[in-house]
Amino acid sequence: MEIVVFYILAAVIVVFSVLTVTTQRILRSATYLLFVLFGTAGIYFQLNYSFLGAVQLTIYAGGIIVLYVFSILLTSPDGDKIATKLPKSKLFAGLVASLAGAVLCIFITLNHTFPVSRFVPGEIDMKTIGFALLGTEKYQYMLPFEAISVLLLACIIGGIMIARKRG
Amino acid sequence: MESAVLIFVLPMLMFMLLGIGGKYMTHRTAGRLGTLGLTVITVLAYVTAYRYFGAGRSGGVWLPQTVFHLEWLRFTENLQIELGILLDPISVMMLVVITTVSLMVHIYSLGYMKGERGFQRYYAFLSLFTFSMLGLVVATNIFQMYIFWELVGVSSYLLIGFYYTKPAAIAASKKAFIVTRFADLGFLIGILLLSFYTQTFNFTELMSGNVCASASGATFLGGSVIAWALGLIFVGGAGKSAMFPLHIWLPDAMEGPTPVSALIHAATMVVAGVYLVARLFPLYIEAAPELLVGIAIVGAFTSLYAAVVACVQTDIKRVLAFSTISQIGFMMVALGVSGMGGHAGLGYVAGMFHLFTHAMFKALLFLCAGAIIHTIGSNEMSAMGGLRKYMPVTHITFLVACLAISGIPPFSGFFSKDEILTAAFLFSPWMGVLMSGIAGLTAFYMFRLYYNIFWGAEAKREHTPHEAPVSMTAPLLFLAFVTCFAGFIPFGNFVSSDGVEYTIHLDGKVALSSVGLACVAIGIAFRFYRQASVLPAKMATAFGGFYRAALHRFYIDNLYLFITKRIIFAGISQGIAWFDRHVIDGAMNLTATVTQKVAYCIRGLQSGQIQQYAFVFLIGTLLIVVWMVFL
Amino acid sequence: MNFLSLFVGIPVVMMLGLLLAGNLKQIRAVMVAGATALLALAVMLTIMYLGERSAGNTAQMLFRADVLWFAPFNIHYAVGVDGISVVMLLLSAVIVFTGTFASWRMAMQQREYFMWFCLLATGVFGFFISIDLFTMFMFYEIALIPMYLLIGVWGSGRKEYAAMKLTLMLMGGSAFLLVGILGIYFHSAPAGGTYTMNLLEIAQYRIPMEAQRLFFPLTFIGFGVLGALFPFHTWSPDGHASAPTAVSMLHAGVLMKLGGYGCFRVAIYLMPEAAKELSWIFILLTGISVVYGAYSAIVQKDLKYINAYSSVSHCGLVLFAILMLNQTAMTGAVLQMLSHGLMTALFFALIGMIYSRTHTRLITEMGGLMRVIPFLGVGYVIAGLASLGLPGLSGFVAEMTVFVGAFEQADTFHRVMTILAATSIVITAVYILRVIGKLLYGSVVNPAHQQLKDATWDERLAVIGLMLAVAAVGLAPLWISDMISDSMVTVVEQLAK
Amino acid sequence: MIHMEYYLVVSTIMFFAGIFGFFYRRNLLAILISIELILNSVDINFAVFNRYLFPGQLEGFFFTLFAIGISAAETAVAIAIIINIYRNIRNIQVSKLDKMKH
Repeated sequence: MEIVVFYILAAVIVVFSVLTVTTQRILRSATYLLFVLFGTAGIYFQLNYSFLGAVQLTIYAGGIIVLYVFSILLTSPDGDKIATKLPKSKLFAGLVASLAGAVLCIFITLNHTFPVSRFVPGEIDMKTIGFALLGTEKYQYMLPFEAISVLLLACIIGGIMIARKRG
Repeated sequence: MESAVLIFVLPMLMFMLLGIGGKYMTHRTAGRLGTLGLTVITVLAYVTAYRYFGAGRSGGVWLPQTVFHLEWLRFTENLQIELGILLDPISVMMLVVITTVSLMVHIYSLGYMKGERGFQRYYAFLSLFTFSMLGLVVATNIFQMYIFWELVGVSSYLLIGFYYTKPAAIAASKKAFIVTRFADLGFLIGILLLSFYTQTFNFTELMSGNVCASASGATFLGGSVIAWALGLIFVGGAGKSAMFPLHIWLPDAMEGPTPVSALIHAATMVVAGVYLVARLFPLYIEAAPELLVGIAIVGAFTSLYAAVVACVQTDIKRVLAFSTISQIGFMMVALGVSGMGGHAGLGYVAGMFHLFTHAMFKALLFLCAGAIIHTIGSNEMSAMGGLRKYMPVTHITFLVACLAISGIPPFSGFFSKDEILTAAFLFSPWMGVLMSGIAGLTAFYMFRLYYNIFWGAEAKREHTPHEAPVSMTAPLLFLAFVTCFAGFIPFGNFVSSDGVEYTIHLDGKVALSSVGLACVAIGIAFRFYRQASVLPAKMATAFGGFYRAALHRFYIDNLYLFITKRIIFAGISQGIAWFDRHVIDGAMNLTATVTQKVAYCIRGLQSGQIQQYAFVFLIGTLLIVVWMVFL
Repeated sequence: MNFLSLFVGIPVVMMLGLLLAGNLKQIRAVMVAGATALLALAVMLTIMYLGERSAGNTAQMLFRADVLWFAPFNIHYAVGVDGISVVMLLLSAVIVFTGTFASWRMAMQQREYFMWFCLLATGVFGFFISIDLFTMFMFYEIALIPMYLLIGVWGSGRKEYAAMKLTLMLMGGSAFLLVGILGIYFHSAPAGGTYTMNLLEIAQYRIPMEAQRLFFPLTFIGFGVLGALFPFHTWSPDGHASAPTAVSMLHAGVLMKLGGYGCFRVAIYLMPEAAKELSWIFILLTGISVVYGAYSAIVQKDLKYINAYSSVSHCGLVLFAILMLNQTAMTGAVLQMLSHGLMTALFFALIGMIYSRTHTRLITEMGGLMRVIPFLGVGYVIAGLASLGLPGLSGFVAEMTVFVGAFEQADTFHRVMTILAATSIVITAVYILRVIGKLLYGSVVNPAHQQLKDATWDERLAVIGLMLAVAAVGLAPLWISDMISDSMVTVVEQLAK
Repeated sequence: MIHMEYYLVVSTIMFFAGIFGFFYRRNLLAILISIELILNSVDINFAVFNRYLFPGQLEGFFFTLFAIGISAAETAVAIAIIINIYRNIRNIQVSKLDKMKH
């Protein structure tokens, strides 16, 4: 069962990833990205990281994609259509480089002997997550948490500053 | 004797006063102040002369006295420039000459320059000149002489260019300065050489006799270094004294106000070269007697050349200018043919004597010319003629000066010129004959001038000429008086090559022949120019090419123009400037351009396209990975 | 802190003052106060220096102070002066003072202009008081950088090009220099002690000959670029032509002297053996400089170009004299630096003033100015006469000392080069008189020039100040020449080792 | 039993799809989308490694969590910039963005 689910997820992710970057229309691209993100969320659920999956769904699928769609609609209804076409050579070079990279990476991954790996199921409960997030000891993440909150704040302000209309 | 310091300092103060304060003075005040100052200086000079010669000889000779000295600049332990006052017979004589002529010019200028723009400036420059010239003659050392040598050069420059809106005056002043400056380069190098081998600048030490011994070993191209140095120093003197071929500036210098020509370019500054040779005379005799022969030859040639050219010029000031060159040539010959002491030293005495008398009668001639130009308003002979009726005083004084320069007794020129001729005959009969001939030419061109101005046909004039005001005629009369009687001064008593008294004897044969020659020359001039006559024109056509060449001063000026304009300016300077802009600077710019070009070429790598960077990054990473994993 | 540091301190304080100044009036007040203070300080230093010397203090450098500021490389803020630096400081102070007045009517951004000006002054003064190689180099750089902005922003004509060219060439020079200085530093303790940057300490040791052979040319060229050494002089005509008046003054008057002073203080003093061995190359180059600059100046049409080439010629003479390696010639070199500094500053000041009236610097477009602006005309004539070496003005003293010194080298090569260099005095006369004749004499060429106004009070102040300095050096040179000459003894001893 | 490598292969493909997009696309938003892909694939790797290799610990988990947060922030700012650019030059093709170069 799990295997089947995994293959489905994997197929979704791979197909839509490729489609995301190859489609000519930017809106479709965003939509395919959404599917990839859903697939990723699915993988998190499969790994028993339900919280992570939920976050993935809400923030990515819910927040970021909406942001994309809006900005796409705001900026260029025509999307990529009027985009200058790349010379064939560059396209080819990019393709070859990426494929070579992928092949190399996969090759290494498959050939590498990892330490004993086994799937240990079990959810992490919210309490653990909460404590880890707001604790200050070893393996607890108060400081990054705060740093990220500051970063977010800065981004909010920065985003407003940059995007607002100048009088 | 300490009053001599004042002679030195007062003109400087006058210069400062008139130069800075002149703007706030009226013409009258400035002129009178200047003249008054110079009167005081003249009196002081006379007093100094009286006291110096009044003190008598010691040990049979006039001892040089250094009455004042001040260390001005120290180069090394031995070589230092001092500013000082050295009194000896020739410097005292020069003091008298300079102050006298300068005073006459100051007075004369009150009338001549009246109403001119820049009157105060004129007097300031005159003071500067007087200061420099006095400083030059009383110099205790050769470097002081050089300093004041340069200063007289610059005051001459300023005075020639006094009418600074007149292009000819600007060009003339520039020419005068640059030509003499070129000669001064020789002077400077000569000084440097001399001082390097003798380790002294001081005249007294230079004359002391052990100098040549100390430098006898050093030779250069076959001549001793001292001889070379003295030769170079003579180049400086030749430049200032307008010896051929450095004479070209003097005729042009006549663009300055006429009193200036009288003071600087006839009486005082131009004889500085003669004075320089006289000052170093013992050294010349001792170290390079063969050089003196050279000086004599240069002097004789210059004298001949200038006399010939003077015969055909039509601008009266130019005639006088060439006459000056010719007369200075006489003085150089006199020094060149002279030996040391006794009768052999006659040339020295004669040269100095001629310097003295020439200063007086040539200044007189120029001042007369000034009076004439003042009333006629032109320098050309053709605008004159028949002036004797209108300008009696000028006429008489001019005649006196003409007789003097022609060597007619009893005027002063006769005595001095006669001695020069005697000395020349003593040296070599050829030289004597040549110089006598030139003396005859002198008489001819002077009387040509005289008859053309005061006799001959009257030119058409808009208003009748009139006699000059008293301020101008008084100096004329005074100088004429001196010219009449200066010949009777027992000159050898005061100035002689070794300081021992020398009594001048007239050599009957020489005197007779020279006077005869002069009379003949005057006669020819009388026949040619007394009345309008076709003879001069006939002569001119008869001599054809020679006449034209003489009229154009034998094309020496053109040659110089060619060398400076075509070769130095257009060739060398333009060439170097072009080279600098295009080759040197071009090389620098080329470096910059190449850098820029290379930058443009490799700029493609820094396209600013993040995707390109990422691509390169990926390739790089892959390569590294491949290398690490597989190799 | 000893009082020499005031030379660096006062300009810094001036910069602060300028920052606080509210309007043009206050800016001027700050500048005048500061410049006067500097001048007074320089005069006071001179008097104190002479006092110390006559009191029998024979130390090589007086008023020393030493603070370690960068231990890893043993870099000290070490200051001290001898007669040569005193003369240079005096020169700089006079020029900063007069330069302030010459830029009195600067049209725009006065505050920034004067701030850069002060920074430049800081560098210059710092350079002359330093006796630590690195500190010296640092001040040298401080003096160079403001040049770029001063020319690039406040200049005229092809100012960007000129500023860039000047800065790049001088920076190129400093690159050589830095290598040279580091080279000296790493050979400053042959016996294996601690390395030092202190000039006096380095002079105690003998830098190995191989190192000298390598680093002497580097250092000499490095400083020589600033001293307009042929063929690295081409920044000078363009730079001067584009720079604003006071900057030209300061640049030609003081900055170019940094080159000569550096050549002398670092290259010759620290590496005497190589100097003796290699001097002929540079004598050849400087000899060319002297004559070449003069000939180039003859045919130029732009007043500033004429002066720039004249500077090439005169500064060439400075380096030439230094390379003669004897006391008299080197004294002459310092005198020539002083003299050239003063008279060229006077020249540039006058050219600036004339330019601000006629709006042209081409002599073909001007003429007869003497009648219209007599004060500036007379000033120009005096500057010209000083430049062609008229006795009684500074140029003569310097040139004569140089030539007498150069004649002490009795071999044919030196003789020939000296005579060649001496011919420049004739050529100088040619171009100076040509300019005077065309520019000032004659009748007024451009009718619009009839209405020109003569100098204003601030301009008069600047011009008279410089004229007095030129005349003072020219009339009473003995004390100044003695002061230099005395300090030269140590160098001569170093050379004799 | 699903092997860890399976996940890794999937994420690798996703990663290189992202990279390819990054090279290939000329639209700023598309490039941003490609970056999201890359980030996602890395997130997966973190989670997978955490789960399979270090089950007792939470580093990978939290890293993923923070990465999601930061990518959200980054996207927000980037989109703000893109919109601003669009406002100024009416285009968001990278080839047109060369104003600052000159």
